[in-house]
Amino acid sequence: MPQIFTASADTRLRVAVFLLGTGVVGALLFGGGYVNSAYVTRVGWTRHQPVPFSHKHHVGDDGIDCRYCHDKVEVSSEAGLPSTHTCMTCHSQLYTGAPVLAPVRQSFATGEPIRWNRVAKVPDYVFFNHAIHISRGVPCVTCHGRVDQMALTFRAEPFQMQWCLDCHRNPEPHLRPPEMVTRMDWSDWDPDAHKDFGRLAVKAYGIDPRRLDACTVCHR
Amino acid sequence: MREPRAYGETLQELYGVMAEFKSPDALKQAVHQARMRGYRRLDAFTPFPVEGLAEEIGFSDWRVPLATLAGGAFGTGLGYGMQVYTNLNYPLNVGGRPIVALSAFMLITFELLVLFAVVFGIGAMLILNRLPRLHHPLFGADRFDTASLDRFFLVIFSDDEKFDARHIQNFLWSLGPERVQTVPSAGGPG
Amino acid sequence: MRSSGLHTGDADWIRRHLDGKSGHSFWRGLEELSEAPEFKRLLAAEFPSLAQGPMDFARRDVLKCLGASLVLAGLTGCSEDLNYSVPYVEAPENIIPGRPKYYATAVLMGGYAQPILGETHVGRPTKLEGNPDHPACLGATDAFTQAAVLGLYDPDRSRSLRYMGRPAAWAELDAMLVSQAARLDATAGQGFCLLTGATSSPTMGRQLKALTERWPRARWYIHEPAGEEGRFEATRLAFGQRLEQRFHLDRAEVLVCFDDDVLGPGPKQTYHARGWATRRQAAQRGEGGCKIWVAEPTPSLTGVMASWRAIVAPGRISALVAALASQLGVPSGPAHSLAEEERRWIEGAAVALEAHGGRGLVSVGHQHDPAVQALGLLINAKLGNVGATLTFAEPSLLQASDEGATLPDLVRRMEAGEVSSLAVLDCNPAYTAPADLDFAAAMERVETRFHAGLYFDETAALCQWHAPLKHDLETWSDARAADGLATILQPLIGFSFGGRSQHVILENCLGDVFTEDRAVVAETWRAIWGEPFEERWHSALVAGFIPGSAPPEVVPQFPLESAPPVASVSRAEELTVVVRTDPTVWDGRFANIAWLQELPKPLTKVTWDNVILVSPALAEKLKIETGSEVRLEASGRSVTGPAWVMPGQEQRTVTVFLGYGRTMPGRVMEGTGYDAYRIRTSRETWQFGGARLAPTGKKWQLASTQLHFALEGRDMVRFMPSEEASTKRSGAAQAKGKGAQRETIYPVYDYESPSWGMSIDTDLCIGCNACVVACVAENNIPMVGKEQVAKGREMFWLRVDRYYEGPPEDPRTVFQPVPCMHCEKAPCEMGCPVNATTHSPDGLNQQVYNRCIGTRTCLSFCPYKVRRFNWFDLTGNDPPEIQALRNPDVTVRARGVMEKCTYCVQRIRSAEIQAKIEGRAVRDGEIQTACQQACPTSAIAFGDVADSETIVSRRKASPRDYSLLEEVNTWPRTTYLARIEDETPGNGSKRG
Amino acid sequence: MAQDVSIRTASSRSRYAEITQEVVGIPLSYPRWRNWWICFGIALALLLLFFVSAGVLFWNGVGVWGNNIPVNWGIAISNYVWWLGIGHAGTLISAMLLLLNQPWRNALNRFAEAMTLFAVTCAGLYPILHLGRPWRFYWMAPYPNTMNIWPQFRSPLTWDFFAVLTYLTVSILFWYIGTVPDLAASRDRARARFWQVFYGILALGWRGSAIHWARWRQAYRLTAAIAVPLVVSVHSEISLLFAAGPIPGWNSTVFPPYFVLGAAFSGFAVVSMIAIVLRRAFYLQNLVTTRHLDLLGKLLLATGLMTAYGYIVEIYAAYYGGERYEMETLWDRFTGVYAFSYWGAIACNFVPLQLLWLRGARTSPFLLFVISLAVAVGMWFERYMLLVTGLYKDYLPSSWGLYDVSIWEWTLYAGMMGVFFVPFLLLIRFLPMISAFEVKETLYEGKVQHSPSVERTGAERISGHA
Repeated sequence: MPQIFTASADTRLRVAVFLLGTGVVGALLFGGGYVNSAYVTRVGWTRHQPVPFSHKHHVGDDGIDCRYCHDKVEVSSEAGLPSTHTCMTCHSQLYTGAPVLAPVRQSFATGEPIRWNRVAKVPDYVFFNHAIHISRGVPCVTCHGRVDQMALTFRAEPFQMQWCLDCHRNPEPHLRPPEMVTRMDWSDWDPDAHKDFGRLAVKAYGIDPRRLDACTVCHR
Repeated sequence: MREPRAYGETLQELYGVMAEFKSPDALKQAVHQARMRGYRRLDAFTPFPVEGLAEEIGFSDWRVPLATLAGGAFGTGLGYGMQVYTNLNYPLNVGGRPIVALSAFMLITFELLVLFAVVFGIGAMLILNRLPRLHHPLFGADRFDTASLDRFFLVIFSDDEKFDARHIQNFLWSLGPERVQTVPSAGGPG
Repeated sequence: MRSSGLHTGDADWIRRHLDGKSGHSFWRGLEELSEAPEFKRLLAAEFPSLAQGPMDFARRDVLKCLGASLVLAGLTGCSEDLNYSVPYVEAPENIIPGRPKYYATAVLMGGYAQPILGETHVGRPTKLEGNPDHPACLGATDAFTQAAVLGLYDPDRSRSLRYMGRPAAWAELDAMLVSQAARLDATAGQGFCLLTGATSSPTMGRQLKALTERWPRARWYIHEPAGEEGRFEATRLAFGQRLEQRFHLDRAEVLVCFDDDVLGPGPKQTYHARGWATRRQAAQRGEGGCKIWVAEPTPSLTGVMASWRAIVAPGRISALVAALASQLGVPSGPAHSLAEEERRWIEGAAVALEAHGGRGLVSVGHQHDPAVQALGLLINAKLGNVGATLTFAEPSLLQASDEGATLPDLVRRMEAGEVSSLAVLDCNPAYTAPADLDFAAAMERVETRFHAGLYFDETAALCQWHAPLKHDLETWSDARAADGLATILQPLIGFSFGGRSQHVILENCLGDVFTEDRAVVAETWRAIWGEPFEERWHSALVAGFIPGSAPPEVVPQFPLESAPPVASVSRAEELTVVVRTDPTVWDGRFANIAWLQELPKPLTKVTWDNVILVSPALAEKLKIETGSEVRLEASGRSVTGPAWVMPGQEQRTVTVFLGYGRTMPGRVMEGTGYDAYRIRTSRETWQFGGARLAPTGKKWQLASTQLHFALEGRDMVRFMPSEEASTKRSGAAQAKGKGAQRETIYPVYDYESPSWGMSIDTDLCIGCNACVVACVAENNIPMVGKEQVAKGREMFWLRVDRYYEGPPEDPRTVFQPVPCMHCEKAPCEMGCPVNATTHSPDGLNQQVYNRCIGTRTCLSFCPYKVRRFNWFDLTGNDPPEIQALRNPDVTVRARGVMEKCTYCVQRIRSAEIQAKIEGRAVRDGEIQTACQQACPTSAIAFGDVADSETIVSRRKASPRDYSLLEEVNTWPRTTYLARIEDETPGNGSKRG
Repeated sequence: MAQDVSIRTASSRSRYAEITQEVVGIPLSYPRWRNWWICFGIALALLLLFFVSAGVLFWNGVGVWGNNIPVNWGIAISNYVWWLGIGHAGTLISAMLLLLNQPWRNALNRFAEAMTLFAVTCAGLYPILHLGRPWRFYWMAPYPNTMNIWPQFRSPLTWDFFAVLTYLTVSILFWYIGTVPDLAASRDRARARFWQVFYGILALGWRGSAIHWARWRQAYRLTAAIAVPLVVSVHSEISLLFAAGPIPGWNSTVFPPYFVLGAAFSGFAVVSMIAIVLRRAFYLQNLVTTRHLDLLGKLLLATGLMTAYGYIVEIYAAYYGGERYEMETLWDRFTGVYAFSYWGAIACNFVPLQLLWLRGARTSPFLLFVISLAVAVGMWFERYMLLVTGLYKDYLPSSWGLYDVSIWEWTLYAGMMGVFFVPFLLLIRFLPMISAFEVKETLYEGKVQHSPSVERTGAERISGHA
């Protein structure tokens, strides 16, 4: 009786099985990588803005403190975006004719607010409070990155739950002197040298990591 | 036990010599005889499992049961380990139950034990049997399709050190088969 | 998961706006339309509710709020569709995005001010709390006040001025009013009539005085369908003086109520409940007694709390009062024969009252013959209660231009054609007028008909002119609270839905069209205070009331020795009908407020309908059951509605409730209940005999949130004799007792302080529902509608269970508020496969909506069934107004997730954060749950149970403390205090 | 036609061949086209109904069902238990009886196992369908994720998730390797190229080598040995879905065995029904003999009586425990709103069952079929009763409420029948539905006296039809 399958059939079958296997594994790996990719987390992606505002210029070069514009950050859950009025305090004097600032002047004139595209945002079921983080000495740079080096602002960290938890479970290394929270460059801060600071800060503030990863700390 | 290489250098090269029998008992008898004659590289083919036949051929292999055991052990470890790990990884107070709740974890541990035991066991069976194997010299052999119907075959492989096609054919004829034939390595056309 | 409503809401809002459309059309999205006025007018005629008047409010202001709220939206996280944020153009001084601001003001109820503290988020009021500094409420509220904020945002509210039903410009109205004013000046106001609801506003008083002085022949009428005019009649009868009676329940150790629901719903409920609770708590401590004696035909909240409730026909009240009077030596004409039960009750009450001279109080329902009420006053005088538990003062409510100025008189004059111009202000006679007055027909005879109100309602439909009124929370005004103290109302909202305030409308009628409400109100008080004005004005706004502004107390003389003899009217054969205001929609003014429509009535637990109460005996006789449609006839008029078999109802008494069956279009009120006004006459407003009841054979589908009322002999609600209750048990002993009940094979988690818990005192709960609405308002709880409620899918996180015990003719009724128990051994947590509900280190049973996949195992395993499930998408289609109302600190739940009471965790966390920033621990009482804060009787205590010094811990140490379903061993953190059984002398049966 | 010839010669040759022809001949030259298409058409219609119902459900939310509070689980869950219970019989028959060396099982095990596969599939679909957010069902699986949060392994639902998954996998493997030799037979009988390749690939190149047989037998028996405790564990865990809660009427230690026995009971009933139908449809009287029916009847009776015992123990336990809520729930089952389901269960499960004491009833296909049908219905009632009476009246009278099954729940249930029958029909159409080689084995070992084919054999009949 003749063979049903040619001699090569087995090879083909094996190849097929192999490809299938690799396909599945590959898909899993890809999925895993995808959710952590910058494409999803938006880390490092700048967004188009009505005014090409440069933190690099304002913070890095001019050395304006974050709180000059984000003035509610110490008292409110919201850092707050500066009002057009705030912009105009300087720009009624500086670059008064600059075309890039036209939207600001127009907003000031018409009362139409400027519509900024959001860079840093967490999902709506997450309740983040700036005031408490600032008062405990979690520096701006921890979440927002080196904005003083960002010509156009982009998200510096993946705002994922695990990323939040890392800090909430082990706050010590992330704490800094509260009066210096707006400082951008901490390269001179040697974690080992400042071990005690973190430990003492946690003790002084009565920060209890065991309570910090309870669900309702962020989800309400 | 390994079978000879399926594909020889030349078409003429033999895979083995095959005898066809009408009943399982005749086949058993034949196998017995062949073993007595000192043939070691042989195998029998039947439409259904025949008690003791494999033993006649000299089969004693406990790797499948061992694989099953291994699978069970693996599953147990994986199941329990996973549950302990995840609960320590994010310890949550669930209804005042302990973080590592031994009794509660047992059920999933058992399920995974079963799962992996079975998967390993059957996996081992297929691998050791070199399955799947779609193309095989025997499939080319005449009337071999009845091996799944009602005929019982004995094959002495060409890589038996005492292999001599002519002698073997004579010997096999002496066992009162329906017919005897040589099986070429490359099988039939196609 | 969807963002807290305001974000999405404001999202479309601002998006539309920034598409370059004009500001005033946000709310309804008219921006698709050409700006051409005639086109607008045309379209508005098609959809009147869409119409907007000319620019109602400064666009800039709105943008401020908007911008800010979007910033807030953004950083508390926002939904995917809101991907941008909009800052202020010019940041206002005092608004901090992300932090609520509180303003002291008041909302009005039956003319009285309900003092509140309004929580606003960047210009959007989201929650009303009682004003903690106000003596009348001490921070508590009733259900109506809690729901008032929804009234503000009601999408069905009238937003546009209309002439002949079509949108018009304010200028047109102004022109009309000015010319009319001129005409009236000529005739000294001949033929001009003004009709308003009851009001206690000093400003209103001043304006009306001005009006009557300028136009002596104009007349001002008051029509308050649910007003308690009878009480004033009584005082006039007793002392020839129209006086306000003020009950001081905090001093009344014995309270004898003759068909008078002092604790029941109404403008003074909070005030009375507060007082009673103070007394009751003192009694719990063993300081004096607190007993209530009630004789009433139909169950009331006061009756539920009574130590001894006698069920008597309405007609018997007069006889009983007379009997009590003679018992106490007050001459009261011929004695009436009493039934045995009645006699025992009277004797018991008499003994108790005499024993507590000056510490007792006798009150007679306002719906009874003034003579009878007067007799009640005499009894109080005799017992020396006057000046102690009962005081008198000049009425807070203004009085119409003269005695005869009642609605019937107005209608008569209208029919006689004596009224040429009628202005109806915040009053809806077309719906609420007694059935014997054909108001609609009378209106035909009036040339100029002008109506101003919150809605384009039944009356508006009869008028040529309709002007939208501002809501109490949008306007400047003033009013007096239950204790007479005046409050200045200020706008909570940073923008306006359009319309004008009553005061402005009045000024307009007087021909001044360029005024605005703040000025009018300020003028009043400047006149009263003189200079320096601004300081007092400011402090008054901050405090939320004006100290010492209450009308002076009056110590009346008692001219008459005995009240005029009162005949007991009781027709043996036919039924007596008693008319009651509805406990949730009142006289109908709240009919379009979903929170109140879906709110279960305290005693029937019915939602979305009013019912006709019949006694079990009568039901049996007429072969009717709960839900059968019945036809009630009296003096040629009839109403048809669903019967409700009411345990504890007097056999031959039938109770109907006002406020339903409205004909005005309103998407909430549509097709609910029957209209009881149609059987009410101007002579017998509150009760009348000679009624006949017959089943029509039809059935009504009623949606009740509680299908089983019997305690079934289970011990959910426990009772404890007063002597046991008062025995002090040491906290330690208590704890040991607990340990004994608490058995577990698991290692016990020890919860460090703070660790939250709640204690609910069933002995104080009067079932008023304030907590339930407060919970709804605080936690963005969606309403589901009648059908879903009938299916058992209501969403209330907190429910007030109501149980009966004993014979249906005369059962004992008990209330039990049931929130989540936050069990330490929670079965629900064990059941959840995805860790969506777990226990927090501070003892909360946490529900994480965004983790929940909706297996509903938690609910199956919950012995208390306090969890609620989003069967559909209940929030997605809410109009922008409703989204703007939402609390931004609470997630709006999506379809298919479980939700439940969180102990208001958002309040806990923000308080903790505040305390941390200030570097201190959270103080006891600093965190109040919404239900606790609203409760007028302080029945709910919340706090740190790990600290034995907190109020809640001390409550839990009481011998009355018990856990619901102890035997299930779930270790609840919400525990209850048993109700105290008073031993009532002369009454065989013990009563809670 | 060629294959007729081959069959004729085969059948004239030996009994072995005959058996193979009878079994393999069915998929190779299908005898019952019209009937099959009718059944398949109906099944497809039902399947469509399933997709419609599921669509409506996903579009609107669980609210389209009658579920409410307190009865927040409806027949979705009781059907889940019911289907899974049915599934267990397949495994039990083939695995347990194999271990017990009951060769007569060989005529039944193949389609019994197939039945298991699809019943379990139906069961597995229900928990997902009933979720509030079904698109998130995978959160039940432990996988590394950016939320750093895992499933909750103390929950009976998580146990079920793993149990059903394992059970499905094991059943598939067990069924498949049990089928391979017959697939090889089909391959060798097939003449059309397509079918040769089709069966060829499925058969994995099985050649019947003695060595292969030896290893195959090791694996097969081991799997069987493990499958039996698996069945027990799976349905015990299902029972814990109820018993783990503190709800009166659920929280009972008798539940696990009670559920397992009930499962076997309903399962055997369904197996008998299928057996009877198939032997009638394909003239397999001499493979599925009256003796098989007799034995199935006995099994049914036995498991039925054990289930009945469970009922009694439940009553006893409630009263012995004397816990008031338990007793009230029990009493409510007898007399309450849903008493119909309790008495329905009793009536359908145990009354007709008593007929099985008589051999006549056991061997009469018609009677056995009717009784089995009754049992299947009765067990549905039982699941429904256990679920609803537990929920609708628990502790607090204030939260009591009734539950009415909505139309969409019924349509979904009907649709599930489609989900079950479509693949099942395809299977009996295209794969050997009886384990021919095992029948031959037993024939050879002479363990079972095979009914000598009277007049014409099934094979000849079949060929006659082809």
